[in-house]
Formats: sequence, C-alpha cells, structure tokens
Amino acid sequence: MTELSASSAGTRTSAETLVSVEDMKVHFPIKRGVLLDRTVGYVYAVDGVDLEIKRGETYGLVGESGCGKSTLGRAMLRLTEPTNGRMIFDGTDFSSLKGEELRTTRRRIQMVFQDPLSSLDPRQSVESILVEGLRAHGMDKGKESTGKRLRELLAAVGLPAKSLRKYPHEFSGGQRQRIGIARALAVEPDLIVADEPVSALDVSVQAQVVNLLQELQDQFGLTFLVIAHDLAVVKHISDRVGVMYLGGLVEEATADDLYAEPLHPYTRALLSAVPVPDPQVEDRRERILLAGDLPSPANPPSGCRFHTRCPWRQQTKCDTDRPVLREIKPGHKVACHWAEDIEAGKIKPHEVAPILVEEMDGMSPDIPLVGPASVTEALNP
Amino acid sequence: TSERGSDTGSGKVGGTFTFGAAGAPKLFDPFYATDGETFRVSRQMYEGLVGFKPGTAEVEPALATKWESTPDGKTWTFTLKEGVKFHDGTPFNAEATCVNFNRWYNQKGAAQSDAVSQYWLDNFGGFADTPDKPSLYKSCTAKDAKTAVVELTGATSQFPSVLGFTSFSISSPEALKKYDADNVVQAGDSFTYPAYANEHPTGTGPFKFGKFDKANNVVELVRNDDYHGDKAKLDKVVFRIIPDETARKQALEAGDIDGYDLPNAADWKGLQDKGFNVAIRPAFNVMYLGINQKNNPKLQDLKVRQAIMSAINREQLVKSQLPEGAKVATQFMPDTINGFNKSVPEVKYDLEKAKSLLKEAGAEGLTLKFYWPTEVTRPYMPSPKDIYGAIAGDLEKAGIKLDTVSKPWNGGYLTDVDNGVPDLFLLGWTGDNGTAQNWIGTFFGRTDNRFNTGASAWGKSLADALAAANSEPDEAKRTQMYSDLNKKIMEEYLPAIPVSHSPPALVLKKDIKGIVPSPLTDEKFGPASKG
Amino acid sequence: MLRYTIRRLIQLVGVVLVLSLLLFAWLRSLPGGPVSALLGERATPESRAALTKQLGLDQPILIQYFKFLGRALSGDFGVSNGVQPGDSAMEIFLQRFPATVELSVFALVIAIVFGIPLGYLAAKRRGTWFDNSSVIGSLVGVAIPVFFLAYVLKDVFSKALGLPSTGRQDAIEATRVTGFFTLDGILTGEWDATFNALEHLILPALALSSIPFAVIFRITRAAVLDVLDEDFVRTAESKGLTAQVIRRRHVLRNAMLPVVTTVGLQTGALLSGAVLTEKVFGFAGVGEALALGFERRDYPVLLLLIIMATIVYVLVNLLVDLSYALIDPRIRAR
Amino acid sequence: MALLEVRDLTVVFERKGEDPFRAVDGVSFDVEPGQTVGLVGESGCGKSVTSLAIMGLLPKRGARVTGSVVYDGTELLKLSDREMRDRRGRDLGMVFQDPLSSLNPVIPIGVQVSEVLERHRGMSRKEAMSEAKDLLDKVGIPDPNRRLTEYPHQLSGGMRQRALIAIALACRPKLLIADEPTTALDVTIQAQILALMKELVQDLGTALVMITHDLGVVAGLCDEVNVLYAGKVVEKAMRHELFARPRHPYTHGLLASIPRLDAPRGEKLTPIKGSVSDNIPWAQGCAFAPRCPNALDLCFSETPAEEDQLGRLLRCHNPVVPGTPAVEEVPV
Amino acid sequence: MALGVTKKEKIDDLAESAGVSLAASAWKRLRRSPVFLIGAGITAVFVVLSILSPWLAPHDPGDPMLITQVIKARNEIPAPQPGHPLGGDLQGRDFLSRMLVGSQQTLIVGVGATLIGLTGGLILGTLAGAIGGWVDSVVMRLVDVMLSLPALLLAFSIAAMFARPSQFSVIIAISIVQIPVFARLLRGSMLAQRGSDHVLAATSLGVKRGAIIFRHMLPNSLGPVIVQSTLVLATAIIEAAALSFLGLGNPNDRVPEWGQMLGDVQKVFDTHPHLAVWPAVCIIIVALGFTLMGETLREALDPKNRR
Ligand SMILES: Nc1ncnc2c1ncn2[C@@H]1O[C@H](COP(=O)(O)OP(=O)(O)OP(=O)(O)O)[C@@H](O)[C@H]1O
Ligand SMILES: Nc1ncnc2c1ncn2[C@@H]1O[C@H](COP(=O)(O)OP(=O)(O)OP(=O)(O)O)[C@@H](O)[C@H]1O
Ligand SMILES: [Mg+2]
Ligand SMILES: [Mg+2]
Repeated sequence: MTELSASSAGTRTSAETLVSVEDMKVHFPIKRGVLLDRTVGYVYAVDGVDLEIKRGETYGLVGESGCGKSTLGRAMLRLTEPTNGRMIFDGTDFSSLKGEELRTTRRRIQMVFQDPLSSLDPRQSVESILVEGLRAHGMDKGKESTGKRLRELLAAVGLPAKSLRKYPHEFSGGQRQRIGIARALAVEPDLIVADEPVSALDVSVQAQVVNLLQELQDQFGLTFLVIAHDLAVVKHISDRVGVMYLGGLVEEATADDLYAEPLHPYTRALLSAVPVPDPQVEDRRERILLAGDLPSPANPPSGCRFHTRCPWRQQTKCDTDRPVLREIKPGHKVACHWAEDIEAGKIKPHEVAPILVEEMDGMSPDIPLVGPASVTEALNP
Repeated sequence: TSERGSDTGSGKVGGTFTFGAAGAPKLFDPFYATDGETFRVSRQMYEGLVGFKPGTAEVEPALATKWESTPDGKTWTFTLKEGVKFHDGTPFNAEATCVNFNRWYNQKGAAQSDAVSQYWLDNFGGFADTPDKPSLYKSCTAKDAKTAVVELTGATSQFPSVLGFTSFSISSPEALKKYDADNVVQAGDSFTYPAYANEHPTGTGPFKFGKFDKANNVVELVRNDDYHGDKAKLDKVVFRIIPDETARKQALEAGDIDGYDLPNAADWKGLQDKGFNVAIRPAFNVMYLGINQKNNPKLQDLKVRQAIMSAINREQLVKSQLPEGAKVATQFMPDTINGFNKSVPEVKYDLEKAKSLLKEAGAEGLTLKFYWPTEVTRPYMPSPKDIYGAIAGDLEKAGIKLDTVSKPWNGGYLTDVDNGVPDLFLLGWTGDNGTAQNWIGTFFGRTDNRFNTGASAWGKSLADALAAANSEPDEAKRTQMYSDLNKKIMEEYLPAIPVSHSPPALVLKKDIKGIVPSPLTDEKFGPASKG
Repeated sequence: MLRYTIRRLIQLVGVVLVLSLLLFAWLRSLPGGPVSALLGERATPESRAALTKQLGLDQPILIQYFKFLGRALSGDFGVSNGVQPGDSAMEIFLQRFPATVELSVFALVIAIVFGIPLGYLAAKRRGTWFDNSSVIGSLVGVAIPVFFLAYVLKDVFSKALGLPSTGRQDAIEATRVTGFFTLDGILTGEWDATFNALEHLILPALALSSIPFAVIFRITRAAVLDVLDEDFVRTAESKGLTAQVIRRRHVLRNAMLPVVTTVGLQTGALLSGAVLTEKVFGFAGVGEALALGFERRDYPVLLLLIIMATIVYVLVNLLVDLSYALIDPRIRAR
Repeated sequence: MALLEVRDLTVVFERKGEDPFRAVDGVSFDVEPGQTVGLVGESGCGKSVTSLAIMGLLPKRGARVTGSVVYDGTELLKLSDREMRDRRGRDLGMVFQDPLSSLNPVIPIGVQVSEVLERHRGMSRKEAMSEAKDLLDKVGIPDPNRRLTEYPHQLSGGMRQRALIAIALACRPKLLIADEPTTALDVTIQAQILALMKELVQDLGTALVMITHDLGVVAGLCDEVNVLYAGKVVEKAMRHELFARPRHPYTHGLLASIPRLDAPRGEKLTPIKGSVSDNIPWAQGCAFAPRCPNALDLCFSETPAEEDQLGRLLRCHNPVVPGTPAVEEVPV
Repeated sequence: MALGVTKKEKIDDLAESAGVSLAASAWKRLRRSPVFLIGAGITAVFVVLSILSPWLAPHDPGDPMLITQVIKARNEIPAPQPGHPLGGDLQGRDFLSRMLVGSQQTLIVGVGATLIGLTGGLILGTLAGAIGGWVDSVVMRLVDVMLSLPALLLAFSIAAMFARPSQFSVIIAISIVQIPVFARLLRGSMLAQRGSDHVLAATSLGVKRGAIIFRHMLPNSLGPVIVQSTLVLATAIIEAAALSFLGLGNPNDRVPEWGQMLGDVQKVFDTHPHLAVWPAVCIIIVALGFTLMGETLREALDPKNRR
C-alpha cells in the first residue's frame, strides 16, 4: 500500500489538488515501566490514511467516535506530530517544514474547533483574539486598516461590530463558533480544517453555522476539511466524503454517490443507522444492525479492521489481508475485498455474533485513572 | 527561704528516692564523663581520695583520711582509709589507687580525645605517650597498703582538690580489667564506651549500680550493704529521665518523682507555695558580659570598657531577671573563694558617667557586635534572651549601637565566641572547686582567651601573674596574690564585665531529708532518707 | 501493581540518597555541630582543633559523606550529642518509634472515627447550620497552632478531666516487650500499664488529631457532596434501593477513595504535628527527639530521624496507594 | 385510564441570591399502557427535570414540585419517601444518558443488577445473581456470566447502556423512562440500543417515555410526541401528524433546520434565529417569541394557553398554517 | 404596539449579554456568601491594622519600660495599668504595643513567605508545564524529593539549617515548602492549557511559542495559584509560630511577630497564659480569615459549583 501511494504521488498532485495526505500514521505510545518508561504498545489512532482535497471543495470526514478523525486533522496541521507519512500542501511538503518556515506556513491552514468556548481564550477580547493571528504574520498594518479588516471579518461571520470589545463568555454558543471561524478567516487561509464545528451546538443553531460555512466558501473560495460524526451534516455540506473506521479510510466518494450506493459494508450499516426525522421513512427503512462495539484502537483486529463486525465477512482474506482503498467506480473508492460481489448481491449478509471488545489491561488511555498516581499527585488541592 | 537539709541522720530507713533527671547518663564511668547528669549518677556510686564538705567547696577527706605534700608542692602522700571494699568485693588500697592514677595517665587512642578525657586533659594535661603535651602527673607509688605517694611535675593550687572531682573517683582495678574499661572507640562523630562504662561501674560508694532500663528511661541504684561508712538509708535511688522541664515539674506535683534539679527561677515561689522544698545552692558561678578586644580597637581602651560597665544596670537586672538570692558580681568569683577581694568597690549603675567616659574615649556612636545564645539555659544565665534584652536596652541608652547576633549555643554560638567573632557576648562559669585558679585562671590564664586579652599589653602580665599564683605552694601567700589580682583585674584591666552570681536550686519533696545543696552540685544521696 | 510498587520503592531509595547527601552536606557545613556539643563551654581553641581533626571533620564533605554512608548502611548513624547524649541515633529511633506510632495511630483513629461520620452528615445536610458550623469548626481546627492546642489541653483539660498532663515519660514502669505501651500491657497481662498508657495517650492524641480530623472531615464532606451529585447515585435512587444501601454501598464506598489518599497524606501532618505535640507533653517519641534535636542541634539524630520520617511517609503513602486498588477496581489493572 | 397522568407539572428551582427558576412549567401528558411517548426539545428545556420529577428524584431542598403525577391511580407527588422508594425500580424504571457515570464504578455489574432484584423481588443474592445473568443475556451482553463480576470500566459504552437497561427492566416495571439513552453513543450503537428497547418494550408491554433531543429518534420510535421549549410543552401530537404538519413555529423551525440524510444535497437549511438562551425573561409571553418568525406583539405580553387545535395540543398565538412550508428567511 | 417594540429591543440587549463569565458569576456568588464576607472582613481589618500599627502602637515594642516590675524570682510581670492596658511582657515591654506591631510583622512573614514560594513555584511550574520533556521530568523529580518529606518537617529542617536564624530564615523555611505545591499546581493547569483548544488554535495561527506561554497559558493557569496563595498565607503564619516554638524562629524579638510571641512564651504558659492567648487568638482569627476567603474563593471558582 505504501509503495502504491508513493509511486502515484507525482501524478496525484495536480494543479487542482490543494492537499494530499500520504500514508499518514499517528501511533500514540502506551508507556509503562519499572524505572524508565518503556513503550509497551501503541494506540493506532491513525493508521495509514491517504487522501486528497481539491482546491475549493469541501471534504467531509465521518466515522464513529475514536476512529481517529480528530487525530488525522491535527496531524495534518502538525498539532500532533505524525508517526509516519506526509502532507503535501499546495506543492510543498508541509510535514518537513521547520521553525520559522513552519510558523509562517501555518497561516495558510487554519482550524475550527468543536467546543467554541474552550477554543477561545477566556481572557482575551474578541478584538485581541482576531488581531493575534494578524500580528503573528505581519498582517497588522496600522490601526486604521486593521480596524477595517476586523469589521469586515465580523460582518462576514454575521456578528455586530460592537462585539470587538466583548469577551467570549458574553456570547452564545453559535456566536462563539462564529468568532472561532472569524479567527481562522483572519489570516486568509487556503484550507480550513473544521473539527466537529457544529456538534456542540443546539440543533436549532447548527443550521446557522452550517449555512455560514457554505456562504464563506462561496465568498472566499476556501477549501474545507469538515470532520464530523453526524453523517447528515457531513453529507449536507461536503462535496466528497471519506468514511473512517479504526484509523483507516474505508470508503471515499462524492456525497450523493455515497448515500445513493454505499459500497463498504460499514458505510451501509452506518447510513442505515442514522435516524431520519420522518416517521414514514423510519417505518420503511431496513436497518443493518452491527453486532458488538468498535474494537480498541490499541489492539486493532488483523486484516480488515471491520471484519469482526461485518455481516458480509468471508472466510478468506477478511481476517488476514488488510484491504487497500481502491477506485471501483469513477471517484468512488472503497477498501473492501468483496465490494463488487456485495454490490452485485453475490454475497448475502449473515448473522454476526458480537465479539467481546477486550481492553488490553489498562492499556486504553480512555480509562481515566481516578485517584492520584502517587502521593505527590494527590497534593494538588 | 532556703532549707538546708542539715538534719542528717534523722529519718526513716528504706524506701525509694526517685529523682527527675533532665537527661540520661551518657555512661557510668566517671573518668570519661563530662556532663552533670552523668556525674550525678556516678557520684552516688563512687568516691575519690578527697571529697567536698557538704554544702561547701571546701576539701575534706574521703577515701584518703589525710594527705601532705613536700614544700615544693610536687610530692603528695595520701593515707588511705582501711577496710574499704569495692562493690565487687575486692579491697581498696594504695595499689588500687595507683592503678587508677596510672590508668588515667595511660589512656590511649580515642580515649585521649578532648571529648572523652576532658577532665584529665583540663587538669592534668597530657598522657604517658604524648611527650609534646606535658602532664602534671608524674607517678604513683604504693608505699604500703594504706599509703600512696603521688608525684607531680609542678605545683598547682588545684591539687589535691581536683581529686575531689567525680571524674577522679577510684574504680575497682579488677573490674576495670575485666570489663575492658579503657577500650574507647571512635565511631563516626562520636565515641563508644566499653562494658565497664555501660553496665559494670564498680566503685566504693554507698550505692551500687542496679540497672539502666532504657525502655522505661530509668536508672536504678541499690544500697551498698557493705559500705564502709554510714550505710545509706534508702533502699534504692531511681533516676527517671524527663527531658522537659515542665514535665519534671508536673511529675513532681503529681508525686511521680521526689525531686529534680534546676527548677526554673520563675517556678520557685509556686513550688514553695505548694509545699515543696526549694533547696537553694550557694551561688557558685558568675555570669559575665564578655568583651573581645580584637576586632574593635576602641575596646582596647579601658575607659570604653568601664563605660560599658557603668552603663549596665546590673542591680536592676539581678532583681528583675535572676532568681532570689542572686547578687551583683563585683569580681569574677563569688565571695566564698579564697582570694576574693572584699575591697573591690561595687561599680554602680551610672548612665551619665558611662556617657562621659565614652566621650572622653572618643567612642561616641560606638557600634558593637553583641552575641547572645539561644537554645540554652545555664545556672548562671537562666534566660539568655531576657538578660540580653535588659543589657541591650541599657547599652542603647548609653548611646552604644548594637549589631545583635544570636545563635544556638551548640549551633555556632560557642564556636564564634571561641573564634573571636563577637565584640560583646554573654557567658559565664560554674566553679569546679574552691580554688581561685579554677575561676580567673581559667578565664585569663592565657593570652589567646575568649577576651583576647593578648591584644592589650597587660594581657601577658596578667597571665604570668596567674601562673605564678597558681604554682605558689604556700596557701596564705597564694590567697593574697589572687586577691591582689582580682582588684587589678577589676580596676586596671577590666577584660570583661562580671554581672552576677545566681544561685541554682534543687527542688525536693518535703519528706526527703538529708540532702545538702552543694555549690558544686555535689549532692550525695547516701545520707538521704524519705519520710 | 507489582511493577508500580517496585518502581516506587526504587524512587524512594533515590530520594533517600539525595536527601541524605543534601542534609549531610549542609549540616556539616554549619558551625558548631559535634565538636561544640562534645566540648561545651569549657572548650579551648586547641581542644576544638584536636577534636575536629580526630573526628575527621576537616576532610572534604564528599569523603565524609561516603564514610557516613558506609556506616549508615550498617545502621550506624552516629551517636547523639544532644537528645540522649551517648546513645546511638539508631537506638534512639528504635526506642522512640513505637511511641510515635502509638500516638499517631491513636490520633488518626480519633480523626477518622469523628471526621468521616461528621463529614458525611455535613454533606447530607449541606447548607444547614450544622454544616456551616462544622465547616467553620474544621477550619478553626486547622488554624489553631497545634502546640497551642496541646498546651490548652494540657493545662486546662488535664485538670478538668483528671488525666495525666504529661505524656509517656511518667508512664508507670512495666515490662516492655514491643515498646508499644498499650500492647505490652495486654501481652504481659499488666492491665494497669495498658490503662495507664491509654490515659497518657488521650490528650496528646487529641491535640495531634486536630489537623487530620479537620482535613478528613472536609475531604469526606467534599467527596460525599461530589458523589451525591454523581449519576450513579441517581441510578441507585431510581432503583428504589433503601437509604442505607445507597449510603453504604454507593455513596460512602466511592467517597472513601479521596479520603483514603488523604489519610495517607495525613501521616505527614501527624509526623510534623508529633514534633510539636510530643514536645509539649514530653511524650518520649520520635517527635520529641526531633524537637530536642532541632533545639540542641543534634545532627546525627536529626539526620537519621528526618530520613526515617521520609521513609515512613513515603511507605505509608505507597501502602495507601496500593490499598486504593482494593476499593477502586479501575486502578487494579495497573 | 392512562397508566401515567402528568398534570400541570411545574418545577421551580430556588437558588440562593437569584430569582427562582422555572425549569418545568405546567407540563401535562398521559402515557397509556404499552405506549411510547416522546419528549423532545433542545438542551436545557426541562426534559430531564420532568423525568426526575416523575421519579421523585429531584433534590428535596431547592426544588419545588407542583401539579400532579398520577401513576396507576396513585398520586406519586404525595407519596412519602419510603413509599416512593418501594415503587421506584419496581413500577417505574429509568435509564439515564451517560452509561459510564450512571453505573457505580467500584461495584461489579452483577451486584448492580441483582441489588434491585433483592430489593423488590425479595430474592436471595444467589437467586438474584442467576436472574441477573439471564437479564444480561436478554439485553444482548455476550458472555453474561463473566460480565457479572466485571466492573463498568471494563465494558464498552454500548454494553454499559445495555446493563443499565437490564437494571431498569429487572423488575418488569410498567413504565420505563429513558432520558436520552443514546446521546452518548455512536450511531451504529444507537441503532442497536434503540432496536433493543423497542423489542423489550414490545415484549414486556412496558410503557415508555422517551426523552431525546433527536427528532430522528422520535420519528422512529414514539407514538405520541411532546415538544418542549423552555419548560413548556409547546406542541403535542401523534408522530405522523407532527412530522407531516408541524404547527408550532418552533417545531416547524427545528424540522427545517436539520439537515436530512435522505434529502438531496444542496437544499438550503432554514435555521431558527438567535439561540436557546434568548428566552423571554418575564413570566408573561411566549418564551419562543424572540426567535419566532411568526411572532405577534401579543406573543410578548401574553402567555399562549394550551389549546386543542385541529386535533392536537398547541401553545401558540400564531401557529404555522399547515401546508406553508416556507418559514420566512432569517438573516444569520 | 409601543410596548412590544421596547420589549423587543430589551430582548435583543439581553440576548447579547447572554452567558456569564466564570469570574463574574463567582463574584456574584461570593458577594452574597456570608462566609466569604467574614473572611474578607477579617483579612481587611488585619491588613489595615498591620499597616497602621506603627502609628497606633502607644509605645516602642522593644523598650523594656516596665522592667522594674519584672521580678523573675517571684514570677511577676507588669500587670495591666494605666497607659498599658494589657500590661507588660517578660522583659517589661508594653504588651499592647507588641501585639499591634506584631500584626505588621505577621503580615510581612505571611506575605513574604507566600511571595517567595509563589515565585519559586511559578518559575518551576512554568518551566515544567510550558517546556515539558526532560525539563519537566527534572523539575518534577526535584519536586517529588521535596514532597517526600512531610511539609512542616521540611520547614523545620530548613530552618534548622540556618546558622543564624532570623526573620529571613523563617520566611525562607516556610516558603521553600510551598514551592513544590505551587509548582505542581501550576504545572497541572499549564499542562491542561497546553492541550486546550485555544492554545492549539494559537499554535495553528502561527503565534510564537513565547507569546503562547505568556499570553495564553500562564494567565489562564493563575486562578488556582492565587487561591492557593491565600491559603498559604494562613499556613505561613501558623508555621512561623511552630518554628519559634521549636527555637527555630527569629530570635530577635524587639520588633515581634505573633507567632514568635506565641512560640517564645512556652515556659510561662501555665502561669501567664495571657501572654500566649492573645497572640494565639489573633493568629487563629487571621488564619481563619484568610482560609475562609481562600476556601470560598476556591469553591466559587470551581466550575463544578456553577449551577
Ligand atoms: N494524545 C493522545 N494520546 C493517546 N491516545 C490518544 C491521544 N489522542 C487521541 N488518542 C486516541 O486515539 C484514538 C482516536 O482519537 P480521535 O480523537 O482522533 O478520535 P475521533 O475520531 O476524533 O473521535 P471523537 O468523535 O470522539 O472526537 C482514540 O482511541 C483516542 O483515545
Ligand atoms: N438541581 C438543579 N438546580 C437548579 N437548576 C437546575 C437543576 N437541574 C436542572 N436545572 C436547570 O433546569 C433547566 C432544565 O434542565 P434539564 O436537565 O431538564 O434540561 P434537559 O432538557 O434535560 O437538557 P439536556 O438535553 O441538556 O439534558 C436547565 O436550565 C438547568 O440548568
Ligand atoms: Mg474528535
Ligand atoms: Mg437532560
């Protein structure tokens, strides 16, 4: 798989491709040890992801909690250092940049976070939040022009101009998210990575932000990577959608294609599981219920990561070979050994006995270690 | 209000006398002892050739019934008491006496340390194998069973009264040998002692060693039924170790102990009111304000030192800070010592005089580094902080500026005083015996002393004069020489300011009889009785 | 769990080594010390110099330290020159340690027996006068200097209650087996000795328990408040369980987690507090030895006792951490 | 007669130094035996407080509950603490939102299931344990024997929620209240849990009060739906009715602002303006008025009464006319 | 009609001020909390008193003006008398003046120790929390060593190490003990800040590292540290007393400090209890004041208590 992506790297980076991620891996070490910490295992949060985002498009990334969406996003921005792989951004290898060069290039890739409150420094006024980025990149050219720019930004995200002097806590959730978006916009980025931009918002407010994102894209020609677990939202705003399962992409297609004809068993199950606010649809729907839970990323299943829960699982290949993401139809890629056969109805789904998801003893970093690790820890009042 | 328990002999036989000790005895071999708690216990089990008359510092016969010296004061013949037996049943005689002398003189290795054989080093100088450090002791011969002849290398006023020190008590030669008495080993910062010193002290005294129960913090002595003199009336003497003074007081009040040493002066009245016998000892000490002439040349001016003396309201100090019976010191020794000079005038508090003296000396605005010790109380200095406060207040009134430093007694104070760091310091002395040499000789007998008298021209002559007086064998002459020196010290030299003599006390239950408070803290429990 | 224990033990050794070197170096660089203590006011410059040389105090600190370490490994930490002059420091520690253990355990028991139920009640009655006054009371408990409280107990309460006002020192003489006076009496059948020991323990233990009590009370209260807010308590209520079962099985068990840690940390307060309390009551334990050691600058004893205090403190907390696993299955895996 | 009749339920929180806060304001609804009733609304609208009030689980101090809750002929609000304890877990079961924090972390799952059996069905520990095993099996927990001795942290999120359902249904209550039972779960797991609940409720004939903010969940599960806004039921209808013809501007707005998976891409969403916190701060008037495109001046001064309009209950002065899909375009 | 319009405007305003900040809501709750008000009141009175004390004190606290009334032998000290309402102390100094001036010294010791501890903790905590990696490990090992000794015992030991005890040595001994506590506290919140979204946001904005640390991480980590400071102030005053009690305090008592006054009178506690009770009660009240303030502050700032 690695060879494949490496050899095709040159051809892929066409003019219209803004971002291309190649074999990105992020493995978080799990450390234990008597005296010195030894690494006893890894959380395979992102485990070999290739993807491309075209200039001006919105790429949506969906998947269940813990499948590595956020980690992938962060690794692309180098907020988490990837273990392996690289990201070519507009022709330059962003992954290998260092120091000042990295810092100045960061301007072009911005992020919007899930929790609008925690992503804003509570001690800074909206003005200084917005100016900070400008200043970091020498875009703060005099009081006058900066002031004008700030007002433009606020207008763009639909906030009143008098917001500048206020502090984040004085805004509602939706408004805060707008500030976060304005901050990202301030430095005139090319790419905005939005990690769950609406999932912390009230349902009635979600739509405001979703609409805003779409408007901004039209207005500024931005490229978006939208990460979300809500399929409906992703489908609504994305041109293309990638589905992640346990650290890897399992399917990638345009939004409509994906919904119309999901090829990967996981995608099928996922789509069928999303409730639709329409009783008639709900009453009609056939559900594909998956058995069991998402396996621990510290101990991923061999072969196809999904084989433990897959109703179409076959005796061969599934539990030994890891399927590669391959293009089955134009613009529609899927990582399944049997995708064609399933589509053609050659393989029928069968019952799957739920398999216990074993936590490797204490390995999962999800378990909060309640109580102090030592005397000294507990001294924190 | 002092009740001298002179009613010796009356009183019941039997019973246990429990004494509250401030600390555990370090060991039981008096020769290596250096501290009061150790001496107090040893004193009950041992006797020396000479002793002190109860309640005084005067020498009296003990194991030796009489002694005489050649006119040059170098050869001393002791006639020993007969029929005396050590606790282990072996006889005491001239030979045993000489074994003890030779044991002292022949200490080896770690035992020669200043921290181990301190009393020997102070009073007799070096050892047999330290030729560079001459010894006062030369030899001991057993002329016959009851006559021992001790030869010295020079005359000293202190002999034979030093033999009354508990350190120079006579031990059983047999036991010394059996329990490896001289085997002192240095271990790290300290010394460990042999079995003799820890478990088998063997003397001739009225009490025998019982046990040292470390778990209960109790030392127990039992009556020596074979004692050669008046047998002890008490069955047992128990020393209960109670380090905290208040705890000792409360233990006394609760009836757990029968007495303890050095009650806080502030408690005397209360204890008396509660019906205890506060036995006040004669004040056999002196507290002085030390002056070091080294660092500040102004201090080499007699007028400045006199000004300091006049500036201090010693009377007020004695009245407010010291226990009942304390007196202002006119010189560096109490009046019970031969050589005390009655004609030394008492210098009164006179602020104006102090100021004018300072003016004359051109020492107005003088700044002095004044040291006082923390973490200590001494019989002559019950509360250093308060005493310092009073003196400092007086000096400041006279226009002397003070740079005050306080350090823990063992945590730098003594070291600094010895190294001549301060200009003024508080210190004092408790006498070991009744010789003048033990007082002014100790203070000024050398020029590199704590007052650095060598800095003044008279320092050397004073030291020489003291040496001469000490080696004068004739008692009357010697006394006169010391008396003259005392006057000179106070009027012409004034190397330091003697402040006060204060009486320490001992508190006992009313029903304890026969204990005579001693200026040397040399209280013997042999004659005591309870009830 | 085992690995964790070993790790902590190795850390402890490191801490003790570093600590001992620091203490040793600093103590040695101070004026006074053994020489002053051994010679006292009768010292002369010569005797001082001679003794300094003889004790090897003129050698470089590091050499002195290694010598010290060599001896220390065989249990020889030197000889006291202030607390119990002449006794070896180790002897002093061994002799006094049971007393402090007895006192601390007693104090801790008082603190726990009163602190936990009161804390629970206060939390249950949050905001009532009972809660407010006990919270303020516990804050006062922390604000009272321990030794002042000890004096008040000693001088006022001992008379009122007819209890001995001195600790241990005037305990009656008895056969000593373990050094724990209360235990010894039971072992040897000398009941009066046990009774006497208990009498002597009460007031110092009360004084010593003030801070642990206040802390345990407040932690319990806070922990119970936290747990009462937890969803699983609501679940338990929704099951219709009886109040007792909820209190015992759901609330207290979870609330005990932070309390247990706190109890471990209170060893620190107990050890420090013992220095003050034992001094006031003349309770012949390690604390008093430390107090005397500080006063009299008895460095060999201080060195050993401080190291021992560290070891005890760290070990107790290690034990507490380990026992944590008994109540919290989430930690067991480690 | 309805199994549960909630009438005019009002919960007021008294907070020191602040004005009392009406979290639930005159909520009424009925639950027939075997029926599934939905309570939907956005965060903070009083869903959980309503359910806790029914269960008698609100704090004794600080919360004033008025109105009436009649369960099977008994007025629950008048029961003593002890009587209420006898009913909870036996007659009324409840499932909570966060399965991890809703289970006691230091007690084995088995005990947590069996204690409710011991309490209400007088079983011995042993009987209860074996019954617990069956229960775990029934809710689809694999290898139930082993899970009995395990602790919550050893289970995955879905398994935990299954265990909670097992606890709630252990005594076969006639009424189950589920407070957002799937919000903390992933879609695929949510589907499992919803299917499980549906199945169990049908098998046992249990009535279900389903609390959720997800209109999709309601659409698939409930017979009757109550839409809450700021503590009041603003609209109540059978589910087909409601989704087909939302009448309250709020319901209408909600449906219009949710992106739908089955809708073609590019369809514009029409959000509701403002945010939930933009409530009307005084007692009169409709709380939704500040955000409402249909608001009249009347809406700001007079609280709309609950009225039966066209076969459904509605609290609105100016409801959306059925068949007019267009909500006025709101500037963002 | 008009009514509706005005109400609508009002609502717009309200909507804009929706959400209340942590600090503001904390303050709102604090203002009404009687416990906080008591604590703050005590603290305020104490601070004002200690600042004004040199002018309030009727006499020089170091002048043994009543020395003639001190008679050790009979355990007599100056009784209350005209001009000296509380009498004199063991050295005949005016006790009221000493109590008054003592408040200032007490404040100095408390504030001094807290400031030094805070500064040390800030430096170590910032290093560990902001830089991380081996710096963090080294700093934390150091902190662990310091924490392996019970706090007060560490203070005693440090105080005992000063060859020349003084007010300074007391302050140092107390403050060093606090350094690890502050350091851990700060490190903890810094680490939390480091992973927080707004720091990530600043990083991805390309803000320089120093600016991130000092403009984002540090200011946002200070809250708990400041709360801790008020608590440490209380402990410092109490610990100073314990040090004096053990003879490790400032031996120069011409300008006294309460703890020193209390620690120094142990010998006469049973006969002149008032010499101990006055400073003790003052210490307790002041420590209580600071603690009440700190605890209520902490509780108010705890997000858990926002409801
Ligand atoms: N710093 C880290 N150290 C160790 N493990 C981590 C770290 N960050 C994330 N993980 C683990 O990596 C896996 C993927 O996490 P990630 O946050 O990327 O998931 P996600 O898809 O964004 O999920 P969610 O929808 O919950 O946000 C998870 O199992 C998580 O526990
Ligand atoms: N114990 C309480 N004291 C004071 N106010 C409370 C309490 N419990 C809830 N509230 C308030 O009551 C209101 C309704 O809360 P409730 O929990 O019922 O909302 P919800 O609809 O369940 O929301 P969510 O979807 O977030 O669970 C909220 O504003 C909440 O702050
Ligand atoms: Mg995420
Ligand atoms: Mg809720």
